[in-house]
Amino acid sequence: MSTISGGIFTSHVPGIGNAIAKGLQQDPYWKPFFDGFQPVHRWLDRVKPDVAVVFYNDHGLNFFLDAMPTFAIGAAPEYRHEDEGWGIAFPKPYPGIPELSWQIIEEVVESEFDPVMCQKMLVDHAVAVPFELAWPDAEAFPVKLVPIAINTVQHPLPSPKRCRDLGLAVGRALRAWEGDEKIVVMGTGGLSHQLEGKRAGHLNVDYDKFCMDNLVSDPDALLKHSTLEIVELAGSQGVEILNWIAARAALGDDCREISRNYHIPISNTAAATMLVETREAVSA
Amino acid sequence: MSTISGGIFTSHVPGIGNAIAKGLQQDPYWKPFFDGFQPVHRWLDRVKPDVAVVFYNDHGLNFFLDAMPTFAIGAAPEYRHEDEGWGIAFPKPYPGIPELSWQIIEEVVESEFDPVMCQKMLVDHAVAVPFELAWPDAEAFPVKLVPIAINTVQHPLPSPKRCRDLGLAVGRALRAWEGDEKIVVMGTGGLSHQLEGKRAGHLNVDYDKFCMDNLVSDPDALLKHSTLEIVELAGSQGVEILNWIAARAALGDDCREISRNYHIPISNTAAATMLVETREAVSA
Amino acid sequence: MTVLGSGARRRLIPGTDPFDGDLAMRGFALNDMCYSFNHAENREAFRQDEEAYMARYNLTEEQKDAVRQRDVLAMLEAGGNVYYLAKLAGILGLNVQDLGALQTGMSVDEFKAMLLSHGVTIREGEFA
Amino acid sequence: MTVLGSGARRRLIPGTDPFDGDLAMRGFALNDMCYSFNHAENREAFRQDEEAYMARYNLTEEQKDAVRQRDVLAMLEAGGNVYYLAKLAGILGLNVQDLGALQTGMSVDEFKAMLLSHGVTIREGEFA
Ligand SMILES: [Fe+3]
Ligand SMILES: [Fe+3]
Repeated sequence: MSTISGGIFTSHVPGIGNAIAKGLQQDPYWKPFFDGFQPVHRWLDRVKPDVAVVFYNDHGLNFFLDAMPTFAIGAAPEYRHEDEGWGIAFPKPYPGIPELSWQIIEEVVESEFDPVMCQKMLVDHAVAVPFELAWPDAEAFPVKLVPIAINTVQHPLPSPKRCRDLGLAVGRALRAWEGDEKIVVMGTGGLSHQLEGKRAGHLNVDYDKFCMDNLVSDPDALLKHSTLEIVELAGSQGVEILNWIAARAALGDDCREISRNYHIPISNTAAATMLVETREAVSA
Repeated sequence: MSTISGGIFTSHVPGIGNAIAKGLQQDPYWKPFFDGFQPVHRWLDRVKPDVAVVFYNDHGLNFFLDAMPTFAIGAAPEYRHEDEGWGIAFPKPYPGIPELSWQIIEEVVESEFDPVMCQKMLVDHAVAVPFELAWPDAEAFPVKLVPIAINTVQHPLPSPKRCRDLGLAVGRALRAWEGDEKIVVMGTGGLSHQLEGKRAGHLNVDYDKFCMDNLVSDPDALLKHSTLEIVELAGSQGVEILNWIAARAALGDDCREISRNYHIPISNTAAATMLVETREAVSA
Repeated sequence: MTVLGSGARRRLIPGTDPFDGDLAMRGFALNDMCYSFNHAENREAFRQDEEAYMARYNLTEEQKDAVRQRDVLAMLEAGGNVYYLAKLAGILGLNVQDLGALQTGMSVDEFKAMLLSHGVTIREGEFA
Repeated sequence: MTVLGSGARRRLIPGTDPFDGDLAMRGFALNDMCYSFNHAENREAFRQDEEAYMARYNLTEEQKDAVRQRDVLAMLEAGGNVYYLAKLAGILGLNVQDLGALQTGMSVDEFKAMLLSHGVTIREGEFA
């Protein structure tokens, strides 16, 4: 029987990847963010998950506007990061677990979702940066990846409820999985930030606190705003909270917050990292 | 106010395209199929629709298994057919109507569908052959196209109910469209056929009759079989009836059958063409 | 006969293997090669040197053998999807009746006769 | 301010134009060009001859002018999507603070100070 052990929620902005590439983790500007991963590192050392199911958004590495998916699920034997335009390509491959990917695809289609099924797929900084943050010293990543991309690029985006429901369906598939893997779910992106337009630099500490305060105890509170209301509150990239909403739903009801780190400014972003553990993990 | 004038349902197998390319329409083998379009030609001459919304399946021209959509909606200013491996490329372009495509996309996402949005897209024989059949003598096609591709290539396929519901949502979008276009809906593919495996050549006249007899008067009867039951009944390509189910739902309740043509064998296929008119069209 | 998907979703269909995740995983290289045949220059390159072309797409030995033998059932067994294999069939000069005969063990004439045995024409409605 | 979608879905958000179908239609060529910058050799080709590269991707005159002027707001107005424009910004040597300053009319130092004005660190739970 598989176990969903917990969830890691974290910002993923390219600036963090740049800081990693340059080794700036101890730099006073970056340290307050990187230090947020100390509890994550201890938890991963203790739990040693085998699989990471990652809800993220592609920013224009694997998908373009010729064919922009609402939801895309990777089912490849291996994934790679590549140069996204600023010359950084993280070299370590991300091993896949296509059998589990297909189980997820079967479950979500059965549940009336319409995913794109991807047997070959590049993953961008929204997967690569969280992996570098979570396993900074790994020779090779110790988890197998199921990447699940949510459209946050081109409106109409899926609603928060739709993302929650996708997460619930993925959670059902994970619980039905007959392997004995320990699974960590990740939701990447956010929190409030906006890169473009006259409101560039928009941040919203109150909304971010609202999200962090409710994520574990009352995640449906995050559904009370529509996608466009979230754009207004959190900024046009802050809408990446959709990835957090989906990941949180996959975790199931019974979990507790282990740690929270929130720091402004990191790049133009309110950067946050949260670690959540399920009761399953504790009793396993 | 736009009008949904009617629906054209037709087989689309490449063999028909080959017969068109070779000018075999009057050949005794092909004539019984091509003659089925006489009522369609008269109806198109009379109604002169401005837009064709086409539910079809891509057979490996625009989409591959690296990223196989469940539902994909074209939103391009123009579409093209290209060589699919047997050297035939129909030259006339298919003009798009991206504003209507986006209206459809907005409506279906609002209705909890998860389409792929395609601003650049090739359409394969499943659009090209029906267009050649419907407008054989046109210098340029007189309708603007919204192509909607349904996955019939890689299981899990969407359920018949899901395809029906997609068609209903598309129908809502068409009725809400503020332009004064007359719209024809097309569903292509089928009827029973199977190209591969030990059961290659499978045909099922009884199931095809069941579909044709219920398509107009009781389309929900077609939902009583699951997708895999349809594969068993109609063959692994006969499952293209999913395109007919979606197209029929977009038409709305109030319509009548104008003509029906069914002929075996055309290639390995039970070939069928049906023309359906809405009451809207009659009163318009 | 086939087993589709997992658990409650398994369903047996005589003589039919729905192309699902299991087959998709097995067949990716073969299907990837066949998808390339949309382009005439790739079809020509395959014709010039089948072995080199198959190697370029990393076909498995099972897949290569199936192609070498023109064994359509073996291509399917190796994960080939009929929509992509159809592009290869064109290169090999096989039409859908030839394919049907090859897969069912009939002669082409027998296969055509089998199709004709269902022969029927139904015409209803507003014909001139 | 923006009007998103049609009918009941319209919503105004100050200083923010959600990238929707209207903008996507307008901006395709510009975004297509920027997407190509994932590849270093394309970035180099753009650097060598911006005009030729923009012509190759059929940019509109409005889009070309916005690029020539390094006018980010005009690129957005011409349908540019920030995720693709970010790849162009890299070539132009602009980081996200530079971009923020350009778009808001602040100096870079003012923009950074604005970010810092929200400065806060919250840390809860199992830290050592
Ligand atoms: Fe992001
Ligand atoms: Fe077909």
